This record gives sequence, structure tokens and C-alpha cells, in this order.
Amino acid sequence: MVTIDDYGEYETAWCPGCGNFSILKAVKQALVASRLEPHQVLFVSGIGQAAKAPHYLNANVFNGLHGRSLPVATGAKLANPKLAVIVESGDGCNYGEGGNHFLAAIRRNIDVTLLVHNNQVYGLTKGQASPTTAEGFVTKAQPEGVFSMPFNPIAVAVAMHAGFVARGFSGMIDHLSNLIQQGIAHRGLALIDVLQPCVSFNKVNTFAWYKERCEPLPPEYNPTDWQSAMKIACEWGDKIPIGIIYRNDRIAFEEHFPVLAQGPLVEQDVDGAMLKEIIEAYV
Amino acid sequence: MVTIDDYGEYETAWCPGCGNFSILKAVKQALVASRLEPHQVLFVSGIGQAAKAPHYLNANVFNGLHGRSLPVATGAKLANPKLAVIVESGDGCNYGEGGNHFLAAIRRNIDVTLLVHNNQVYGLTKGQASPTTAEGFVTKAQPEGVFSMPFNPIAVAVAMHAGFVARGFSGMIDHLSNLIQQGIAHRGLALIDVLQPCVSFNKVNTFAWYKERCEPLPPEYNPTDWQSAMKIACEWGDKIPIGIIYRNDRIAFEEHFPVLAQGPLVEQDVDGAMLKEIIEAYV
Amino acid sequence: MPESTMNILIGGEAGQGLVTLGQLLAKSLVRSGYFIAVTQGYQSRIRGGHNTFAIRVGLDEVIAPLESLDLLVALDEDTATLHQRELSADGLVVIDRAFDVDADSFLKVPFKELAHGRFSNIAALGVVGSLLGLDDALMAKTLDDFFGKKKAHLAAENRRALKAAVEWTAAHSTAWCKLPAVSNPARRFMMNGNEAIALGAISAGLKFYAFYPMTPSTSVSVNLATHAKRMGLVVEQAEDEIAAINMAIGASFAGAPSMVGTSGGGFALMVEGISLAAMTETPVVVVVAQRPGPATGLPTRTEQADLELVLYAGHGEFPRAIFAPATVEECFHLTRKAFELAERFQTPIFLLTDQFLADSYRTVRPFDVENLSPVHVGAHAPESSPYLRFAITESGISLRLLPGMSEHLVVADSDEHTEDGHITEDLSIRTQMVEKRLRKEGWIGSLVVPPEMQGDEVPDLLLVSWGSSKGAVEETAWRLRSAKQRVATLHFSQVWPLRPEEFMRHLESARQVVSVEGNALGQLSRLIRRETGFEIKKQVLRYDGLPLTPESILRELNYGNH
Amino acid sequence: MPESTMNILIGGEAGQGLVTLGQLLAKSLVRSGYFIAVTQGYQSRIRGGHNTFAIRVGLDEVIAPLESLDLLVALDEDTATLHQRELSADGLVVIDRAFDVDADSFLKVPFKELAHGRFSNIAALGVVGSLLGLDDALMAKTLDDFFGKKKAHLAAENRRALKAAVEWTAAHSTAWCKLPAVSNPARRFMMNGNEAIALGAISAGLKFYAFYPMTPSTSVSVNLATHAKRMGLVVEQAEDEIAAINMAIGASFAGAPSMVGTSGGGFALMVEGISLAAMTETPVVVVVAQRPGPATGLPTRTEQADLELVLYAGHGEFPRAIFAPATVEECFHLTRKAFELAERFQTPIFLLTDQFLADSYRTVRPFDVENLSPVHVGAHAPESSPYLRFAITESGISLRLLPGMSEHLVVADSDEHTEDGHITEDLSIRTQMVEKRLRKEGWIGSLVVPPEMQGDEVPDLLLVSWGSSKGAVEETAWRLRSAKQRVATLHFSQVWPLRPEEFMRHLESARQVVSVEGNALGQLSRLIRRETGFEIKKQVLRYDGLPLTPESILRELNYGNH
Ligand SMILES: Cc1ncc(C[n+]2csc(CCOP(=O)(O)OP(=O)(O)O)c2C)c(N)n1
Ligand SMILES: Cc1ncc(C[n+]2csc(CCOP(=O)(O)OP(=O)(O)O)c2C)c(N)n1
Ligand code: SF4
Ligand code: SF4
Ligand SMILES: [Mg+2]
Ligand SMILES: [Mg+2]
Repeated sequence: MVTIDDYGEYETAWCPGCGNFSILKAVKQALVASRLEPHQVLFVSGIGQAAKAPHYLNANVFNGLHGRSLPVATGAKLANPKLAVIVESGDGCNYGEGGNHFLAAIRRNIDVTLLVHNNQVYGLTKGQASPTTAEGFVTKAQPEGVFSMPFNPIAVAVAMHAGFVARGFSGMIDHLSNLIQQGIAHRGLALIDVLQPCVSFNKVNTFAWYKERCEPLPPEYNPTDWQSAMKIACEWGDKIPIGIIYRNDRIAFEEHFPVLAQGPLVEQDVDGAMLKEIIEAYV
Repeated sequence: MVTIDDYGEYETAWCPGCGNFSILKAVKQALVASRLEPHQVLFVSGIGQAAKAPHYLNANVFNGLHGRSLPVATGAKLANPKLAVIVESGDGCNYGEGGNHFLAAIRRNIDVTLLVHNNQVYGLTKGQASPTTAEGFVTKAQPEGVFSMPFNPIAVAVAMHAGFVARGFSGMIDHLSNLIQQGIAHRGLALIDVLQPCVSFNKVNTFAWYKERCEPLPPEYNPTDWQSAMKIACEWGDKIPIGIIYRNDRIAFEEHFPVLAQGPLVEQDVDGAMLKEIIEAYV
Repeated sequence: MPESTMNILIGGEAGQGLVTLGQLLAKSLVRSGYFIAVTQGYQSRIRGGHNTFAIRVGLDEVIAPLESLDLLVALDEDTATLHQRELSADGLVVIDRAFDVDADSFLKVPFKELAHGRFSNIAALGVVGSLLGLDDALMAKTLDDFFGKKKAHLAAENRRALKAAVEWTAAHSTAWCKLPAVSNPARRFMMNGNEAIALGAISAGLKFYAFYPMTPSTSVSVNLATHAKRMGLVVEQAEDEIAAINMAIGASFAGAPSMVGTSGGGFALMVEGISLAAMTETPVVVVVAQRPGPATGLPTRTEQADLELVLYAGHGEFPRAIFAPATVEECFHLTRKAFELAERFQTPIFLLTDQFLADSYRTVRPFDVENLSPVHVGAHAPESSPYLRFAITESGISLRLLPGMSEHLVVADSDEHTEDGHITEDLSIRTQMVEKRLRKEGWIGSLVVPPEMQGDEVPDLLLVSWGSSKGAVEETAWRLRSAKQRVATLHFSQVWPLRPEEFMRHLESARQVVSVEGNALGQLSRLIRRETGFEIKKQVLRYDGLPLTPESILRELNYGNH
Repeated sequence: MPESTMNILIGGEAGQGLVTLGQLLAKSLVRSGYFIAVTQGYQSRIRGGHNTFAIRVGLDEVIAPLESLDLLVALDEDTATLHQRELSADGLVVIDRAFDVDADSFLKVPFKELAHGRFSNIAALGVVGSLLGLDDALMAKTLDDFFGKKKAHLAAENRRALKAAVEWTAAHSTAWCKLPAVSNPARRFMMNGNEAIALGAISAGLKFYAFYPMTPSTSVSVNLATHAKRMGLVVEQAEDEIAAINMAIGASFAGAPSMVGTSGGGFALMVEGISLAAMTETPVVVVVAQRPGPATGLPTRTEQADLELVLYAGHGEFPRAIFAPATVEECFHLTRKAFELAERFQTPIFLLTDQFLADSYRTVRPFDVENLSPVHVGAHAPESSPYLRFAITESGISLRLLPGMSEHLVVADSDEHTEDGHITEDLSIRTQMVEKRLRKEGWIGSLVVPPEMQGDEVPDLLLVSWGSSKGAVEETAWRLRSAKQRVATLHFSQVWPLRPEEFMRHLESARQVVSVEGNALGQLSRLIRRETGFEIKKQVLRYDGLPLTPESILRELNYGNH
């Protein structure tokens, strides 16, 4: 049986008090609860503070470019559908630089768990606005405050009929861990947007700020009802709903490829006879 | 008074019967109705069949890279807010290669009219699937049919509270022309997704197919009601609603910059005294 | 043997079935035992405009396109007007009787009647095939094969048009000369560059391919998509080129031999990803089919102006190899070699082709399919832990395990990393890792495809070329030699790395060295000078969007009309 | 005069106020009349780790960083451990008394008490300033200016800590030597490379700037954002680098002098946009602040390995210029020159800097602000129509009108185009347009900043360098000359185009030529050989993420410890 110790414990480069620590803990718990062993899991990340997370546990890791974790994860999943693939990266990475891949991953519904550490700021580059930063938020790069409307990943994902759309909060580890576990179990893209205080650069959306607002959806909430999901997706104010906001059972992308039912591509030989037949057709 | 003749008449490189001809006509009508003279208008396009449209009328034109018309248009509008800036390009250009800019333009709410010739296919490159191609649609590049769910630009734009969201049909020129005129008049990003038959590569969503389904929204429809807009945005089947689906009065992006109230940046001198003061602060 | 070829150009508007006609005629020629080389010229539009499909045919291998025409098949009036001046002395124009143009050399055919108002292109096939002396039955079979079962309903009608045309030609036979017959034609393929790349890749073990459509690379993608289901490939159209290269890297990391295909502008978007592949030491093969730039340029034409872009693509410093196939056969074999190098050296490897070669159908001798082994991916898991993905070795190559395929954990990072793949800011490890990666370049260099020298060892004139221009340059040299000049050629089918010891003596022993390139800056010349100090002072450069031809080269060399 | 400098290194964790301390000390030194050169070393994290802020100070211009330390200010124990071996014979370590480390050379200060448990960094300023002999009042004023009105509430507390520290130092004054006093210090700026670029750009008329944050370029963006409102600039953080370059192109097309700033990986994403700017002949200035690659590499360190990337970025062929400022002054002036060239030649112009220079504060002599005229944008509308945006001219430069600013229509296309800017597939126009664009390169070449030669005309050793390594190389030469060697330096602050006639004789007359570069492949050497054939056989290369120093160069030259 896999235990939390199998996932190790490492020194990090994060600031003391950062919300990332709790997310890391929740991830480990979820992996254990999912009975996954380290070598069965592939973490793909981009660049940013959040993107360092996979370095701090035992697993396969591909820490790629800023904004590009979803395509890498998609490729890896399509090469080896047996891997449990988890993307872990920041709000800037996934909704900023990587916005186009976010849309495409939802459309594909590739079986990847997408964990976005959403601290509403670019942490690693020292506090510029991210796509989820609130209007009016002042930074050194936005001295007059942010002019753009914040990106609502949940609303866009629900509008696009993503297969699994959830919001968590780093301050509620068990709740979050459970969401991640369900996300991993879900066949298809599972978006989990995790509200995460950045103690160094976000002095507005602090731990206390989130704590005061985050409220788990009631047990009777039905995440398969698109209409109400769309409504919940837009709630963001004194109350911020957390939990699984929407889900459906769209077929996972990799299931469209019969070849992948046979397992990892690397294990499959080149069919010489078929190749010959194909080449001979050029006569 | 500007007339339709001021906008000229040119030979095109389009296939006979292509829906682009009608869109071109509607655009010219709308420009005339908007009392805009050719030199007051800047068309920005990408690459594709739709993107050639601005070559076929008289106006200022920047025909840039595939997928990148929105950033070019944003830069141009921010340099000269007096220009009426219209982006005209295809579904592949705007929702595929340019997906990230589509999201950012909506968030900014830059005052640009975004005209998407949506033929649900990549025309110029000979018929591969585009982001709006229906699931199961077979092409040479997708011989097993498209696996991804089509992108619904209207739903995403409404979910993101875009300022002006409309759908038109090339087969209803006057209706379309009116939408375009209203889009130009709207201060902020105006998305007009135009259903456009591609006679060469889309044998499913033909003129007849659209004609049968497209239905103008009833006069009593209230596009300022977000909830019902979200519902209408998802209608796509035997009936496809056309018209202004959603609008609000978010402030246009360029209005955040006091300097732009003074007109084009090129007309504004470098304030030498202020520069001196700034530089002297480095002492 | 260049002089004994015949050059046929079919011209017309897009949408007239010109490519179908060209392919059918080409295929019929190949099956009849001839060698062909096709040059396609088309515009960035789907209907209308002026497109061409030229077939140069001969009894021996045809290596280059030619400007001078023997037979012009004009599907519209424009074609006759535009190309008549390229017609050789006894050249013939085949044209629809309906057009109001005429000359002695015109064979005016009642296409509409022959084709009953449809399939004029099939009627043209019949006329041209008959003029050339092709067997009717062979043409009919080629027609059937082409339309296959799917379009069987068209087969009968097509055959009728063909038959009518053949009969009409027999009845109106002119004095125009047929091709010399080939007895017992050998079994050969008709294949273009992009098809050969796709097949070469599959034979090398390709399992994952990602792309975003872009002329002239798209047909690699379409070919792979066509064979995907039967060969168990995953072929995916990405949302953009950035996604394509990153998907390929992810798939390769997880064990699938992977490739992407694009052209200059799309490749420009992959530049960051190339650097990622190099840093994470992930094998990936990148096909760049060149077309004229900058920016969108001339999207359907040809050029050789992205050598430098590909050579220096990616921030930071790392090893790579660049193949530039000269022929369709080389497209096949160098693609295979690219996969081998990619897997072995765990770094991006490039195939640099162009629109001309991509679309150029050729007669190709059958491949020895049985003996084409695919690459071996990854290594066996070591017995001991911890596994060090980036172990610093003398060769620079580290044992590559695949994630999920053993209990060992595989960690890769785009940041500088320790031997176990984790992010580090230790500057002494940094130095070692830079050197480790660069050591691989030495090894790659020891395996280069050497440039090919042909002709006099001590020539008066040495013509240097790379990639698809090889044939045009060799034919130029052949012509000059026929005119008793001492001319040699030095051709590079791999443009990086270069091994000066393999070609310096050729450059130095020639009285004059001229480089012939399809670009405006002489990019190979510059590279040769960078690597050797040798300056190639004279250059024949072409950058109007058309492939180099013997005539164009001779003109620039001031040898007039050879 | 390098030997009469003093080298101070402040080390500690991120988050300890080390940069603030460094800036205050540096500013106090500049205001006291000294010249400084700062080297910042930091890690890719916000808190913790090991960061350094080194200030080399002297009476004359300080041109290079140094490894050997005279004063080590250790805000943590690690700093003492890591850097003690760099301490010169009579060097001193200033460290908190609380730490359990000791040696003769340690001055142990009760920082917590002096600062009342807060603002240890300000107490350190007091101690170090006093040791150096700085005036208390000047330090106090510098402190006030720094925290300004916004943080006035901190001012009193800070001044108390400063005062306590100054007094403590006076009481515990060691024999450690002060700096020689400067009477009547001149008014000078303290400025780093990125600040100078921002100011240079504003003075040149910059009106639009787009960026996506990326170390070490971000401070250009932040500086411009800071001044935007007062100077009437539009500064916009884009959704990605592709958007940034395309926005800048759009803004420039519409008349705003435009710039983007990024680093290697972000620049890789702009490569397609660069080609677009060239094709549409739209002026744009591109700042590339280098850091070590490939991929994410070492994001906060320095390197000079993207010369080739920038030189060949963009598919297709077109003219460009690349400036590589050597100093903060050059950052200012060459940015201005970049804007001038961009406007005049209507093509992308590059500024290639690096983390070292970007973050290196220097003492800078005041600019003559009154006489810095901004660029002139666009031309006057011609009286006659039609206006041809891309008129083919002898110089290659066409009259640039701005859309909406006259009744003339301005049309630009990324496709090949006619003189009026509309898409064309006419291949003879294509040829003319390629040549028109490339003709501009000749003109740009005639305006290059010539490389700077210093020292013996016929040296035994010629050191060749580019960009920010100039100072280290010149100081190396100076040291060798002091040791009676005949050494000269040849430095390039513009790396493209090159004009061999300006430097060939220097290369050829030296007995030995050695290039000194912050990369692993000797990229400038390769370029020089490509352009001239001259091979620089020996290279001193550094690629561990740190800037070149005189010591590191001398070590590689095997001149031991000079
Ligand atoms: C192509 C590219 N552009 C920019 C950067 C610089 N960069 C590194 S991390 C980052 C932002 C990170 O923000 P986010 O994804 O929200 O992560 P966080 O640090 O907040 O966890 C940026 C802009 C980069 N590494 N690569
Ligand atoms: C970076 C880049 N990638 C790919 C292409 C090739 N390309 C040109 S047009 C096009 C698709 C056009 O589709 P769409 O935008 O829907 O326009 P349509 O032709 O259907 O009107 C593509 C993929 C390109 N020019 N540039
Ligand atoms: S900067 Fe913010 S996100 Fe990054 S480690 Fe520190 S607290 Fe966490
Ligand atoms: S291919 Fe389709 S979109 Fe393009 S011109 Fe033809 S019909 Fe129109
Ligand atoms: Mg963030
Ligand atoms: Mg389309």
C-alpha cells in the first residue's frame, strides 16, 4: 500500500506562509487516496512558483516551458494512456501564456487533471497582474491598477461544457484533497482551480480574504445541471463557492484512438506487413 | 457623403459561390451607413480566405500573420483611437491560432469590431477542421472525423461578459450589415461571428443548411439580460439564433488612458521638461 | 542523358482538375517504365488563378525541372499565352477547340464533346497519353485505381471520356513524336517528397505526429493521418504550432517516436519548444518545408531561405543536426536517419525541405521494406537506484528511461538541472551540464552524411549546392561538361554539422567556386565560410519563388542558352 | 586605475532587505562623488536562498565587476561561509553578532539592538557607510529620498537605526581604511542598464510599449510603466509575447514609436512577429535581455548566448541591426540610436543586453536632456495619388505615411505585395521587393557604431569582446599592460551589421587574437569568421551564469593571479 511517505518530503523555494505548501500536501493525500504509486504518475508543469511543486514530491516529472504544460501533458497521455497525468501550474501559466491550450484541452477532453494554483498574480516574476487579478489591483507594472476584466476560468470551462470543473481553496486541505482525488478519478479533463494566497505579492486576496468567502457547495448541489452550474460559476464576491461546480460524462479524448486501448505506444511494434502494403500502393 | 462606390469593387481570389462575397457586401454597406470614409477605417486581418477581404475594398489595411490580428488591432487602436478598427478574419485565425488573443481582447474590451467569417473549416489550407468544425466531420486530415467538441465563441464571449456579442449569417446581408454597423458604433469589443458557407470544403454546413436554421432573434429579445443570453448562446441545432445576443456597457479599454483622450500618440510631443524631471530623479 | 527527356506542362485554373490530370498522367508514365520529375506551381487560392503541373519524363532518372517545354497542355487560354514562349522549336500545344487562340503548333481538341461536358481533364489525359504513345489499357487501369472503390460511380463515365479521347487522337494523329517505348517496365513507385517523409517516418517507428496545417508541409500531415489507423499512429492537429511541438515533446518523453511538420512561419513559433527539447534531451524530429518569406511571403512557392533560421533556432546553445534531402529517396532515408539520430542523441533533429521537393512526384525504386528496422526507444532500466536521467557521461549521452515503464522515476526540467533532473541553481553543475550537452555535437558530427562530389577532381568550376537544388546543379554541370568544360559539383544533403575535412580540398582545388542556392543571401556559403574561412565569391541565387533549373543557373553563370 | 577601487559584497537571503541596503549604499556612494559598478546575483525565488549585491567603488570610472572582496557584509551565516575565501588580505567581514562564526577579520555588530529588532539592513548601511567614511547627513538624506513621502512613517525609525549604527561604528571603529574623500562631488546619476534603456527610449520618442514579464527584462517594463502616465506613454502587459510584438507592430503602423522587451524564451516566441515587422516594413525596437538557456535555464543569471538567435530570428531574409551596449550610458544612447534606425529603415532593430548589465547600477554622468531630440515619425503626405507605401526606390526606403492621418490609404501585407501594399503572386514583383528590402541593409551598414580599439596598434595579444563584457576585458588588458605586456582590446557595441574594413587590420596585425565571450560557442568569433574569413583560434568563454571578470579572464589566459 502506498503511503504519504512514498511521496517524500523536500525543501522548497517557496516563501514561508505561501499557500502552495497546503496544495502540495493536498496533492500527496489525494495521490495516496487514489492508490497511485509514484512511478504511475506523471506531473507536467510550466514555469512559475506553482510549477515548481512537482519537484517537491516523488513522481515522474516534466517541468516544461511557461504556459505550455497542457500540450506536453496531452502528448504524454496520448503516448502512454496508462500514466496518471497531472498538470500543476499557476494562473499565469494556464490562463495567460497558455490560454489557447486551456481552450483546446477542454475541447479535447483529454484525461488530464489540471491543477491551477490561482494566486491571482504572477508570483515568480515578482507580482505583476495575472489574468485572474482583480480590476483596479495595483502592481509595479500596473501602477494605475489593472484595466482588464479578470478571467473567470470556471465560467469559461462550464460554458464550454468541460467534463469536470471544480474550485478549491488551499486553506481547506481535506476538501481540496478530495477534489483532486475526484479529478484524478474523472475520465477526461478535470479542471481544479485552487485559490492560493501569495503572501509576498497579493496583499488583497489573502488567506483571511479567501477564508472568509470560500464556502463549500451544499451536498444537495447537483453539478450535472449545466444551467445552475453556469450561475454558480459566476459567483465571486462575499461568497465564493468551492467544490465540484460542473461535471458531465463526455468521452475522454484518448478513447477515440483504438491503438491506445492496447497500452503505451512504445510497446507497439511497427506492423511491417501493413507498412509494406501501404508502400506498395504507391506503385 | 460617402457612398458604396467609395469603397470600390475589386477582383477576388475567392471561389464562385463563396459566402465571403456577401460578407464583403455587408461590410461595405455598414461602412457607408456608419458614414465612415475609407481613410478613417483600418482593417486588420490575419491569414486565410476571410483574411483577404480587406484587400477587396478601399481602406487602410494591415494584413498580418495568421492568428494575430487582434493584437495588431489593439496596438493600432491604442496608438490612434480615432481610427475605426475592424478585424476581419476566419474562424481558424481567431479561435484557433489566435485563441489566446480572443480571450484577452474580450477581457480588455478594446474598441475593435471583430468580424469572424466562420465557415467551420480551414479554407485556404484546403479543408482541415477548424475549432468550430462539428464533431465527426470528416476531412483529409481528420479521416476518422473530428474528435474535439466545437468551440462556441458566442458562449465563451457571453460567459466572459464581452461587451457586444452577435451572430450573423452571410446569407442575410441586410441583417448582417446592420449588425456590423451596430458593432462599429459600440464602444468596446464587438464580436460578430458570421456563419459563412464554404462551397469548396464544407459540404455539411452549406448555404441551405444555414438558411434553414438561422433565425433572427425576436424584437422583444433583451440582449442585456446575461442569463437569457447565456441560454441563447448555447442554441445550435435545428434553430440557430442570429442577432445581437448580448451587450453591456463596460468601459472601452482605451478610455483608461488619459493620454488617448488627446488623440493619436503620433501627434503628441515628448514633454521635455517632464522628462528632465524624471531623469533628474536618478541623481 | 538529360537531352533525351521530354518536358510537359499542364496549366489551368485551380478547380479544373489539373492536379488530377497531372497525377494520372505521371502515374501512367511511371507504370509505363519512365522516370519522371514533377514540378507543381500553384497559387494561394482554391479556385481560379493560374496553376501548373509540369512533368519531365525520360528513360533514365530525371533529376531537375526544366523551363523549356515540349508539350503544353492548356486547360485555359491564359496558359497558352503565358507559356507559349517557353515552347521548344518542335513543341506542341494541346488546347480546347473552344478557345479563340491558334498557331501552327496547336492541337485543338473538342474536349467538351469528348467528355460530354464533364471531366475535360480525363479527356486531356487520353489525348496526351496517346500522343506520348502510352497504352490505353494501362491508362484505364490507372484511372480505375485512382478513383478506387469510393468513387466507383464516376469510373464508367471517366473511362468513356478516356476512350473517346484516345480514339479522337488516333483519328487526328499528328506527326508529333511519341516517347521511346520501354519493354518490361520495372515496378516502381510514384511518390513526392512529403509522401516519402511520411513513409520514412512510419518505417522508422514514428508513433506520434502533431501539426498545424501550413503549406507546403500539410501533405506530410495528411499522409500520416491517412495511414494512422492502420499503422497505429496518433496524429493530432494541434491548436497552434506551439502546442504541436510541445505535444510532440510530451509524447516523446513518454516513449513515442515523435515528429512535427510545418513551414517557416509555423516553425518560428516552435523556436522556444526546440530549445525545450534540447534542454530536456527529448528526441524530436522537425520537418520544415520551406516557402518564400519573410512573414506570409509567397505561401505556395518554393525557397531555400530558412537554413539559418533552423540552424540557430532556440535560445541558448545545444546540439542539433539538419538534413536537407535532395531527392524523394533521400526524403525517405534521411527521415529515417533523423529518427535514429534523435533517439540516439536525445536532441531535436531537422529535415529541411521546400515546396518544390515536397510536391515533386518522382519515379522511385522500391524500398527494401523488410530490412527497414525502426528505432529503438529508451534504455533498459538499471538495477540500481537512484536513476539519473541526466547522468554526466563522456559521450554526453545519458541513459533514457521512460516514465511509467519501470519503477524508476523520470524527471526532466526546462531549468538547468542536476543529474537526476531536478531544478538547480548550482553554477558548477551548470557548467558541467552545458558541456555534457555540447559534447553530443561532436558525436553527431562524426556521423554526418558527407557532401557528394561529382566530376573532375580539379575542376575549373565547382558548383556547390544543398537540398532540393541538387539535380538542377548536376544537370547544369553535365551540360557544361558536354560543352567540354571542366565542371564539378559538391552537394550537401546534410547542412549541419559540417565536417570541413570532407570537402575543403574540393573547394580549394577548384579554380572557381560558385554556390547555387534558392535564397538571396547565400546562406550555405556563409555557413561554409564560418566553418572553414573559405569564401565562395560568386553565387547564383534565386528567390522569385520558383525552383532552380539548369537554364536559370546557366543564365546566371552567363553561359547563355545551353 | 582599477587597483585603487574597493569591492564590497552584501550577501544574504531574499527578503532580508539586501537590495534596499545595496541601493542605499550605492546611492550614498554616488552622491559622495564616487564611481560605482554593481553586480547583482539572485536566485529564482522570492524568499530565502543566497543573493548578493556587490558594489565596486572607486574615484574614477569603474568598468568591471571583480571577484576579490575588500568588504563582505554578511546578512546571514551562509554569506560568510561562501564568500570568505574571496576576501583580500586585509579584507573585512561585517556580520551580525548573533551569528556563531568568527575570525580576526570579522567586525561583529549588534544589528538587532541597533535596529531595535527591525531594519537590520538600515543599521548595516550605517555601519558600512561609516567604515567607508561617508557623511552621516548624506546617508540620512539618501534614506529619506528613498522611502519618500509614501513611506514617511518608516522614515523616523529608519533614521534612528542609521544614527545608532553610525554611533556604534564610531565607538568601535576599527583600523579599517576609509575611502579617499571627494571634495565637491559632481552631480551624477545612479542608474542601471534597464533604467537607461527605458529613459533612452522615452527620450527617443517611445509612445507604445508592450511586454510579458520575463527576468531580466521586466525592469525595463516596470520603469516605463512608472513613467507612463507622466510621459503620456501607453504601456501594456500583453497576454503573451506573441501578442506583445504584434501589438507593438500595430501601434507602430499607426504611428507610435514602439518597443518590446523580453528575454531569450520570450523572444523565441516573437520570431514570427520579427519577420512580420520586416515584411511590412514597420519600425520596432526589440530589447532582448539575455539569461542562460536553453529553455528556462538559469532565469536570474547572465549569459551572452543569444546573439545568433537574434541575428537569424525570423523566417525569410531581411535587414536588421543589433546593438549590444557595453555600459549603462550606451544602454541609453544606443536605445536612442535603435529608434532612429528603426524609423529610418522601417525594420526591426535590436538591443541585446544581459542580466548583468540590466541590473548593474553605475555612476553615470548627466545626459544633455535638452539636446536629445525624439525621432520623427512618418512622412508628409504626397500631393498626388495613388500613394505607394512600398514604392521601389534606390535606397530601398519608401515614404511611410500613417493610416488615418491623411486621406491616403495605407496598406501593408505580410504576403508579398505590390508597391501599393496589396497581396500579389507576381513573381517578378517578388524579386524586386526582396531586393528593395535587402538594399536597406547596405545603408544600415554604412551607419554602424564602429568597434572600439584600445591599446597598442600592433599588440602581442588582442582581446575581442562584445556587449557587457567590455569593462572586464579592458581591465584585463590594462592589468596585462601594467605587467609590461603588449595587449590591446577590440570591442563591438554593435554586432550587426559588421564592417570588416573597420577592424580587419586590427585582427591581422595582432600576434594572437583571443575572443572573450559569455557563451560556450564563441558566437561573435563565428560571426566574424563568417564575415571576414578570419579565425579567432583561442577563446575565453564563460557560461556558468556569472559575468566575465578580469580574474576569470586572466585565469583562462593562464596568467594566474594578476
Ligand atoms: C515564455 C516565457 N515568458 C515569460 C516567462 C517568465 N515567467 C516565469 S514565471 C512567470 C509568471 C508566473 O505566474 P504564475 O503562472 O501565475 O505562477 P506563480 O509564480 O504565480 O505561481 C513568468 C511570466 C517565462 N519563463 N517564459
Ligand atoms: C503560423 C501559421 N500557421 C499556419 C498557417 C497556414 N494557414 C494559412 S490560412 C490557415 C487557415 C485558415 O482558416 P480560417 O482562419 O478559418 O480562414 P478561411 O480560409 O477558412 O477563411 C492556415 C492554417 C500560417 N499562414 N501561419
Ligand atoms: S511569491 Fe507568492 S506564490 Fe511565490 S512562493 Fe512566495 S508566497 Fe508563494
Ligand atoms: S475555399 Fe471556401 S472559404 Fe475559401 S474562397 Fe473557396 S468557398 Fe470561400
Ligand atoms: Mg500565479
Ligand atoms: Mg475558416
